[in-house]
Amino acid sequence: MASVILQTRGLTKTYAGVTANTDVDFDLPAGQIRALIGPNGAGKSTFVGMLCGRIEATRGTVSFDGQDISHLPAHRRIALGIAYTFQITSVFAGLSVHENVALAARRAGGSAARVADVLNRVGLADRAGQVAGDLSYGHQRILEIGMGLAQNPRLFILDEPTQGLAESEIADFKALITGLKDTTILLIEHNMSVVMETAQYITVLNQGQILAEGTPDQIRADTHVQAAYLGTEDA
Amino acid sequence: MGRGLVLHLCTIALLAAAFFVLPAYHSGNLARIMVLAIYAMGYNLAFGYTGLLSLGHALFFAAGMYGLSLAMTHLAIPALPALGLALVAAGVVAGITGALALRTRGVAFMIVTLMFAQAGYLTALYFSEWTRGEEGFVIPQAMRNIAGIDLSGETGRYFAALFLFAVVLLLIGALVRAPFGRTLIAIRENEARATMLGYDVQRLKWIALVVSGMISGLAGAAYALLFGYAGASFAAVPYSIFPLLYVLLGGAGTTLGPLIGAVFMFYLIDLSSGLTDAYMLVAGVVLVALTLFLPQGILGTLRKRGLPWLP
Amino acid sequence: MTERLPARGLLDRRGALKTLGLGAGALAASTAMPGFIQAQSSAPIRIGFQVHRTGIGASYGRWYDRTSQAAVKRINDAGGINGRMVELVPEDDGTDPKRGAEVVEKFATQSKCDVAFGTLFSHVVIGSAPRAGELKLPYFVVSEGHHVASGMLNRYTLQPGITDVKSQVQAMAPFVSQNLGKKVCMIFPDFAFGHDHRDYFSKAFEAQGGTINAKIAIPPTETSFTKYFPQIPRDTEVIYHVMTGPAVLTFVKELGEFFGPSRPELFGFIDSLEAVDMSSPGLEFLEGSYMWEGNPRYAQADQTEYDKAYREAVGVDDNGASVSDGKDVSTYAHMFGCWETLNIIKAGMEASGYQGPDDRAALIEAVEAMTDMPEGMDHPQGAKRFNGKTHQVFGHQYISKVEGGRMNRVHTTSIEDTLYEDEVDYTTQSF
Amino acid sequence: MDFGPHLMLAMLEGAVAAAILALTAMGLSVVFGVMRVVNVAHGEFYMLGAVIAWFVATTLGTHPALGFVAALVIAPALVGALAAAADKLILQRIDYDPERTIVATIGLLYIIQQGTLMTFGPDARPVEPPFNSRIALPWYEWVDGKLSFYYPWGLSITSYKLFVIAAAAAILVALWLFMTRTRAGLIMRATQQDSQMAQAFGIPVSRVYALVFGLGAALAAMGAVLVVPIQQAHYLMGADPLLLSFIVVIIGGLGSLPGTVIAAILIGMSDGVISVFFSPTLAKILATLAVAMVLVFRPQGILGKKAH
Repeated sequence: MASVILQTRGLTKTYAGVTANTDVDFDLPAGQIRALIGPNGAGKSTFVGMLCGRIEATRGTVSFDGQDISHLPAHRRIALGIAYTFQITSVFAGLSVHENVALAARRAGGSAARVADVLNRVGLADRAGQVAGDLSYGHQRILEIGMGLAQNPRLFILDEPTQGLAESEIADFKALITGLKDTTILLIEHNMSVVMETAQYITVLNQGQILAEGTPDQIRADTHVQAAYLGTEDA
Repeated sequence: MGRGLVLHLCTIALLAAAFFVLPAYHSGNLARIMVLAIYAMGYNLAFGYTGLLSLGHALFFAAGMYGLSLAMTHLAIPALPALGLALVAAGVVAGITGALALRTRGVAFMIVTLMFAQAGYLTALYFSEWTRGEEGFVIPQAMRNIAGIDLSGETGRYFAALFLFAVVLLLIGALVRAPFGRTLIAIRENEARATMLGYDVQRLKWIALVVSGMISGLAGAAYALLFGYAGASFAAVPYSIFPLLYVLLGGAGTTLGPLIGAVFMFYLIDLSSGLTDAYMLVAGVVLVALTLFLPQGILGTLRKRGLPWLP
Repeated sequence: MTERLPARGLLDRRGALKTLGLGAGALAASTAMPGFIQAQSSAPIRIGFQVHRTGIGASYGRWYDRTSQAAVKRINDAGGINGRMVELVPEDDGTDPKRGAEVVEKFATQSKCDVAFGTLFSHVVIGSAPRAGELKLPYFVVSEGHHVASGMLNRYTLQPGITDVKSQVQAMAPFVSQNLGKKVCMIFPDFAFGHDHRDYFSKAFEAQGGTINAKIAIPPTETSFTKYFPQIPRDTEVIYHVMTGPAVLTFVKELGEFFGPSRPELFGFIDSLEAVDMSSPGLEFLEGSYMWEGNPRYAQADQTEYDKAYREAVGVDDNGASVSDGKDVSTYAHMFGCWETLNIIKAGMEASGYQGPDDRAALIEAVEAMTDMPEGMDHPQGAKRFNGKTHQVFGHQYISKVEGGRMNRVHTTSIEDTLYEDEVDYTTQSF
Repeated sequence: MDFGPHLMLAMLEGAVAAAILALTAMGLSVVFGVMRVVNVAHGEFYMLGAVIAWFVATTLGTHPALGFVAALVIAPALVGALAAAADKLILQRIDYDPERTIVATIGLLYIIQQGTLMTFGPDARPVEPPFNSRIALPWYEWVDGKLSFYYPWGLSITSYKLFVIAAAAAILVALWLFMTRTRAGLIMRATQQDSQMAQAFGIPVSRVYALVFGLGAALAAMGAVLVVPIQQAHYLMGADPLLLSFIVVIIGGLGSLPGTVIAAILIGMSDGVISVFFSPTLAKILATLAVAMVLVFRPQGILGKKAH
């Protein structure tokens, strides 16, 4: 197995006495497509929030590529090669599609060519001049994924990227994700078909703790997971 | 050369020509308006481009005004180095208050900036031994010249104001087209997203505020230098509201909006003061009407309706 | 002397207008003034009147306006100046120094006034004076600030109608020390105006052998005062107060409530209570206290015929209120300055044979040459002595005692009491 | 004056200031709590309350007590109605966008202030208190090991000032009962919790907002009616209460009603007490900076809970 790009030890978050994550030990090998699943309120978003620095951990460590990044602010972590898409679409609504992608690419040292390339790959090249806020919801989600790609990240964290996408767009998304060669992907996802078809490995969170980890087949077969999650979810 | 730059150069040329064309009264007004527009351009960088709604920019204006005038009258420092001191003073004040105020956001930011400015105003009153407080003081006419140009004469004053205005306009024009400016706009549009693209939003906002404060301070210093007076009334609350008014009227986040807003507001008050005692009533009505009917301001609306290239 | 201010620029611009013929012509045409350089002998003399219509000085502004209108009417009824009618061109300065300077520019270049005049608040005067000097527009102020005589301003700014605060304050010291007490506690607003009182009075009072036992500075934004009064030392014989602004009634009322039945002597400046009815609730506490008055608000038993006629002309009754509304109290202690200043402008213009803006320097020289001004219809407040070098006038000051809700004059200072050493000689400055 | 009586006097004065401030700041806090908007014109509603009180008292011209009681009813009602109208005509149309609301209320500030100047004039005008007698207060000292009382020079308060404290407390209790015990109050609080949910449950949110905005202004006006017999009605009197109310609302935790009361007492009292120890203008500068620092380092207020 390849080297571990992301590692957490004892990662815990408590909100005013309520625990969202408890002592999460998590390892993500480089190059893997990992899905993070779990029922609503399992602490998935909090967990990735702590990974990329949007949420301050109560305790525990996060390491990226062997470096302890627990105390780095979000922008420094991003600069190390992490990209993140929000659960609720978050683009620069008043700026053009092209400007959105360019802003993402520029910080990562990307060129104009990269911007054009990304726009082509996500199929937004013909809308490059449009104001992002005028795009349909699906296109905005795709734009956000495109911004992540433009950052050329080593670790790409996507928080429910297919929410609100049409079937055809979901298919495109799957192809896009599986086609990324050098990028490690951490995917929070509710859509089980996306999870099962893209993820090489799955981590199940329940009540803020890791309930199970394994390949899609292993997870499918896991009775704890079925009891805690799959049974109650009509994925 | 981009259309934006051409527009800016034309504006500057037009203003230069205006001196020879307009009657003395209006060219005198225009000199003052250009100084106010510099102030509003500084404010616009923070508010219009970076989304920082400050209610305390009078602090920076006054820092520049006092930086220059105290140095000139009490230390007998000539105008040009005093101008440099004014920029430093405004930059330092903006740097310190900005570092603190930027820990807050939204409403809290407005109120923190307001309170810093209030503290600054009281400080100017308190040290009346040097500032003569609310009464203010005159900068000796003999000292008001740079490189032999008499800044108290109509021509010298006008072109000095125009020169500073042009420098700031071209600077801002370049700034907002540069990656730095584009990023500021991104922060205004969506701060969380900008952070998650790896931008050090706090630092960028701080830099924007310092530059904004220095430009505002330049305007304050220019007022003192060109019009010969410094006083605490320029540090009071209304002078924090004025640039907001100019910028909103002209169009927040447009390079020429501050000038348009300042011209419009100046003549609105000048003309309405002939009609009614309560000309600030007019300012109030304009503010309300703007928020209701023209939230983007004059140039902002033009940009939306057919001139998308407006800088 | 030969340099006529707007002329050169105007010619430039006119030439440019012809040759360039740019689009701004419409604006230019609407405001270009015909016949400015060649003064027309029949045209009225225009006096730009900078007035506090809005802002903190608005109470004063209203009465400065009424007094000035009355003075101009009297001048015109008597045939005007040099055979020409006088026209006041009022413009609101918002009690703001920036607007004040703009207004002065407007007088000089837009409304083509011969001279500018008016205004009380020092910051407006100081903010406007540099522009008046640069535009070479004679600027007659009625501000009582020491800024003119201190040398801060310029040759074009004069204060010939009202005594300045330095004189007022130092002239009070002998009376206070001889009649009220030797230990004075001063209460003043904590900004330049209050600091002037603090510095000038304590110096003059100590020269009289008295002591200032406490100096209580009140912050400018304060609205309640009781909490400061405990700082008044027990052995205080006289309280000297100069609070200004709308909170002054509160100040007096709370001072009364603080002391209750037994209080030290009180000496105050009427500045605080200008335009305020002495029968306002709370002011009963001032009964028996002493006030500086620039001009006695209540008609005195020995009222001069001049004061009587002046009151009638302005429309002020014997209680210092408007004849049409007894509750509308005047700023009687200051506004005479407008009346007298306009008369000095008239005298100066007549002495210099003023014809038009070309004669502005001559007008100033004529005023600078003035010295003693006798009491009379032109100077109903009393005789005055003008110092041409410092551009400042010196006159009698009055001290009144509050008795039965009105103020009765108990002391008149001599002009000598108000004099101090020259701090500037404006006549050495070129025009 | 000795230190003890001096402090006592400063605290009494502070209590009066705190009482008025609590009412005025409560108005701002209610509006912020329910509607989440910052009303910069709040100080002008206060000023209008004072001006209307003067107008009512002089128009009636009868016994001061009657005029005062009438003012206490009429001024808040008129000011509240005006504010509700402003909400309908302006704020609702801009959808309470936070920044535009600030700008619009700055505009409103100038309109009200200048409108008052044009009608009421520039003079400060007093209103006679319904009753006002000086009450000298005793202080103690140890004489030969025994406690004895005496009346120090200057240590006093007036009956009207005591009444102001009591009246403000009574109004605040009434407000609390209104907010917790009446249907209208319940609706307001429901709207505060979640306006969309409230809308879904058939609560006419826009009317609630107009009501709340009116209520906030009326509270300021009530504070002003109570204060005019101590201070005077003047068209520029709104600036100071606005700034102080802001400070109180911030320190109390934006929108927290109990926090607002506690902060008003804290600020009102400390304003009095600080003046005992420091040069007053310097004290004002330091106090202003201190409040700014509170906001910088504890944006949730001293009493507010730390957000997530």
